[in-house]
Amino acid sequence: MAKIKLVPLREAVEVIRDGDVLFLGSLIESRRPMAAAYEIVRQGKKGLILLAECSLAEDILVGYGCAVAWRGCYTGMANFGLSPATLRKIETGEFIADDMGHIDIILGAMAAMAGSPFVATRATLGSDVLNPDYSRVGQIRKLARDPDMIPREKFILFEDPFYGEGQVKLQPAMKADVAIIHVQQAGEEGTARVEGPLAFDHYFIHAARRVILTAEQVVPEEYLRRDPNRNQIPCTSVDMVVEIPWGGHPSQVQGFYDVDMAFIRDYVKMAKSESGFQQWVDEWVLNIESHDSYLDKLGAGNLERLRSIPPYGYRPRKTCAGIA
Amino acid sequence: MAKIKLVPLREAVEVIRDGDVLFLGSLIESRRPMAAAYEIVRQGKKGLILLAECSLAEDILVGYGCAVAWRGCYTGMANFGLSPATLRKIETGEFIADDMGHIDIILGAMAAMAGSPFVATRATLGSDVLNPDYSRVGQIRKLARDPDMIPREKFILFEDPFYGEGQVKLQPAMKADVAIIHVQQAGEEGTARVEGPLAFDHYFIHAARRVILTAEQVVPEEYLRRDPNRNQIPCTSVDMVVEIPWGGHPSQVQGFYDVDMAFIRDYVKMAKSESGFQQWVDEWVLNIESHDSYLDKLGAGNLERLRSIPPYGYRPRKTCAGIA
Amino acid sequence: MKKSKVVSLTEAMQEVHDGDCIAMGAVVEDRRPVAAACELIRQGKKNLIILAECSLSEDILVGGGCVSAYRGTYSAIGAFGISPSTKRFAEEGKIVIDDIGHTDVCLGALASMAGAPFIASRTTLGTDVLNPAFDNVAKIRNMARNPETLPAKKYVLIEDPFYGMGTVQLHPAMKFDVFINHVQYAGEEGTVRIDGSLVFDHFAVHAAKKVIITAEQIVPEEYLRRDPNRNQ
Amino acid sequence: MKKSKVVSLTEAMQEVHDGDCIAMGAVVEDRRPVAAACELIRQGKKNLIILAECSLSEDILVGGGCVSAYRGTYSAIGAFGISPSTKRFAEEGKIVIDDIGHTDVCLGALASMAGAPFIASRTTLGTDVLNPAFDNVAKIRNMARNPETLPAKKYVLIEDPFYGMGTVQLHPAMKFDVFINHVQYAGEEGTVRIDGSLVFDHFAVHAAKKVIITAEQIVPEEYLRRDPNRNQ
Repeated sequence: MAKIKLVPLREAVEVIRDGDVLFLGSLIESRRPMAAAYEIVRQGKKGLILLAECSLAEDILVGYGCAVAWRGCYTGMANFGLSPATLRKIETGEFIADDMGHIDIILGAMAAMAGSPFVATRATLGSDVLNPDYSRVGQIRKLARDPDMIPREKFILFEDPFYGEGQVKLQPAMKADVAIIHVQQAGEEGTARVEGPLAFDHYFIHAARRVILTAEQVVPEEYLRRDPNRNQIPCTSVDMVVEIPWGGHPSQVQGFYDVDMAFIRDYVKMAKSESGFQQWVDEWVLNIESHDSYLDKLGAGNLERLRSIPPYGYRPRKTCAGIA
Repeated sequence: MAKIKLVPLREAVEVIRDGDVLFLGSLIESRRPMAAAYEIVRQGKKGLILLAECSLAEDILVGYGCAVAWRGCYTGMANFGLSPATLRKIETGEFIADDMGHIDIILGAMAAMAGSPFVATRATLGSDVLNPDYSRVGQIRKLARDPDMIPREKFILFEDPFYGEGQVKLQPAMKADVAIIHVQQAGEEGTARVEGPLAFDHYFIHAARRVILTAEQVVPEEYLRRDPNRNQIPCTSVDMVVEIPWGGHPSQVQGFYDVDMAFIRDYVKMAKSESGFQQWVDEWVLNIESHDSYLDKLGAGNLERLRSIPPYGYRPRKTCAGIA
Repeated sequence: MKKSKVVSLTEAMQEVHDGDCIAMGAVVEDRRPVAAACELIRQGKKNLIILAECSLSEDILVGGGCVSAYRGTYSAIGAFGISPSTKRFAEEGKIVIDDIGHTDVCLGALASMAGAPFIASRTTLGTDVLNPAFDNVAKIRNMARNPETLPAKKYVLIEDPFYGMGTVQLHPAMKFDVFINHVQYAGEEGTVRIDGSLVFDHFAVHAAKKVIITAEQIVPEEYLRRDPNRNQ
Repeated sequence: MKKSKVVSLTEAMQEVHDGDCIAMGAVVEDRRPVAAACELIRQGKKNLIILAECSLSEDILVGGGCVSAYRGTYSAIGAFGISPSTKRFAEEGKIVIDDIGHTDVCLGALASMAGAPFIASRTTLGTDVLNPAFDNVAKIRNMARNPETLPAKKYVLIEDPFYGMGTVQLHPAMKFDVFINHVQYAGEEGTVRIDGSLVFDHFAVHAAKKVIITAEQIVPEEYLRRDPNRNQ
């Protein structure tokens, strides 16, 4: 029987437990679950271990002290520079970073999706990813609520028995307690339609014990199922669906709205210092009563200026005469 | 309650009575109800009065003697030249032509759609359309099964009482006993989706007592009604729906197939003489057992070479390397 | 050459002159050019003659004191009842009203689109639309900046010469100085894509001297033209 | 520079060499490259090694005498029963068969797509897939034109060093010399739009040295690229 999975944001975020391994969907400043990240801050989660990248959404969790560690490969915010809070907290030793190769994340998620404990690769051989001095797996494993979500070894070298590739690296599966993915459209049972790059989302939904979707629009399941070739997330892998328009702001959500450049620039400037971050998080997260208040503070007119137009799916900054 | 209007072609064409005023949908060699025209020939209809134009589909009815008269404004087949059988039969006096302005057809159909007996215009003033020597309305009225489908006068001149336009022409409504329209998709209750030019079809469906749709595909009504802005023909105006793939061949049906140039060229050549026409009609209409036999005779491979491709909706004759 | 027709709302409404005969697109509380109505009030327009209907966006104009007359067929706002300002102004004698039939509007716009000065029907025969006591056309015509936008007579009765329908009414074409239409998508050259009911908009755009489109989004013309069957 | 990759079916099938390891796209009787299979028979290919499955299009190849071995997981044609030629040839000892699990095919193609030589799982542990008596990999490897396309071993068992899953099986990547895939739409540069189930095609196209697409329609690349989320 069909199961309606719609819940309010608060309820969805409440399933995250301190010490969970958490994956936040998509990349950098595209389709990020920002409203969910704000709610994690408001609920004061602690001890989270982040996966994959430490960019816009993750940096806020790091800055507020919700996250203690991270396993992944990117701590930047594209042309806005390095993730400011992450940089600070790594430097002060408050935050543990276990660097992996980009391909390791993908292979790890793929293995987890396939139910494999590991997969073999030669991709990072010869790089510092294999330097035992930089491995933090043992440390992070101890911080995890469920240590078995973190592999016992960062990698193992092994002789390829099948194709004579010589020494290969066994890359362990990358598992998450909770994955939160922000999508354009989700059905009430969890089928989702993503527009634009999928990033690793279609792997991580199968690599996480619990999957929460936050969606710009909740649309009838039946509508999405009419055209299955446009859907990427099957309802069978989804536990909760939260409808939250502009829930990806200030990131871009293709077909809905563009990056809020000014907002991110302001965040990056503020988050460079502890006091600046605190001021920012007070203003934009803690003292915000509801998502409606967040949107009102941004202003409906300002939001409309971010609205995507067809056929681009984004907001052209320079275009034919008259399109402002 | 929903009424299923699907019937076989034979049954649909049987509702046409000798002496009926008949409108065949769309224009020249685009989306013509060719299979229906062939069936009219096979059923040996007599005394039909044609409306609007006398092109590809109509010329066959004229050539075989199904039609005795025509009221409209175009007797050509675009770059294939004048409609060959029509030309012959007008010259021999076997076929009566009542020439109107192009705008008169549109205004006449529009008035009929609106339930108006006439509409005013200055569009053909000063042209030979008003020459009483060329009016055949009286004659045609006598030929019609129901004389009241043909106006008592071709036009009336009248002083505009509203806007001071001076003398205007009262253009009578153009009514049909039966309209047959070939469309891309129709639902089982008669809602239809036309792609490409509508020509006058959206007027004439309201100007005819009986409307027959022949459709490339019968699709679920429910599917068409999900997106009403793409539909042009409401089921409430439709009496019968016939599914007949390639039912517009050799004309073009946008999104399905292109004009069969060779076929039309051959028809035009043959139909220039009475004996040639008879030979053609024997080969392609009378001695054809079924629509399947017609398609088999054309050959599946040949038909595929006419198939439209996206995004054009037609078959580009010259295009990027490799598209044959 | 391709020309961008995109302007600000202020600029667009400056094209409306005091005393113009205007109509507003769509119907009742669906796809109405309300922002345009508000801008007309801000610009202090006077003596506008409203054609077709007097519903949500028109009633705001009436209440704003921009309107001196109305020729049309409907002066309510759906489930919300009679258009309140219109009712008040009518009762106080501040606007002149010339009631016509719903069909008069449709047929009038249809005729206008076709360039026909009038079209015949029997639909309002026997109704008070034909009552000379209620005929305010001449009065309104005198108020118009361009009197020739309005017909010299409300209607004419003649015998149908073609189909023996007996006495028919000649409905004059309904013309507009300005037609303001609110749509979902417009290209920078003015191609429009409407979602949902068209109402009379596809007739009315051909019945006006000036057509002003207000759009939710301006999108590339080229995008709209890729799929002409979706445009109107 | 953009390059049109459109060729005739004859030309395309000339790229398949005797002794190649090939796989055919989609599954069972859905979207199968049957015209390609018929052309391979006409060209008299010999000793092909079929990977993945031996269903409708593969069975025709087997019956046509083009196939000497098969490594895969399914040799039937849905509701039509066991693939008839494959059954006959297997019983007569004319083809060598190496049975693997369904998951072996999926995981093998996934590993191959990722450039990984193998991937671990426990899914076929305890089945006859691991029975050395049925292991024909070495035999088939010797028949291949490119033996290195096939793994040196069918599988290896080791202890999971990361998550304490105990003994796991290492599944070798599944590689193809040629992958032939039939699709609804292809652009002239090879972008493909599939409607309906993808099966493993989106893995397999990255697992083959050569990929040949047969398409119902060739459409402009530019058209497909307008809507990348519909392409695979």
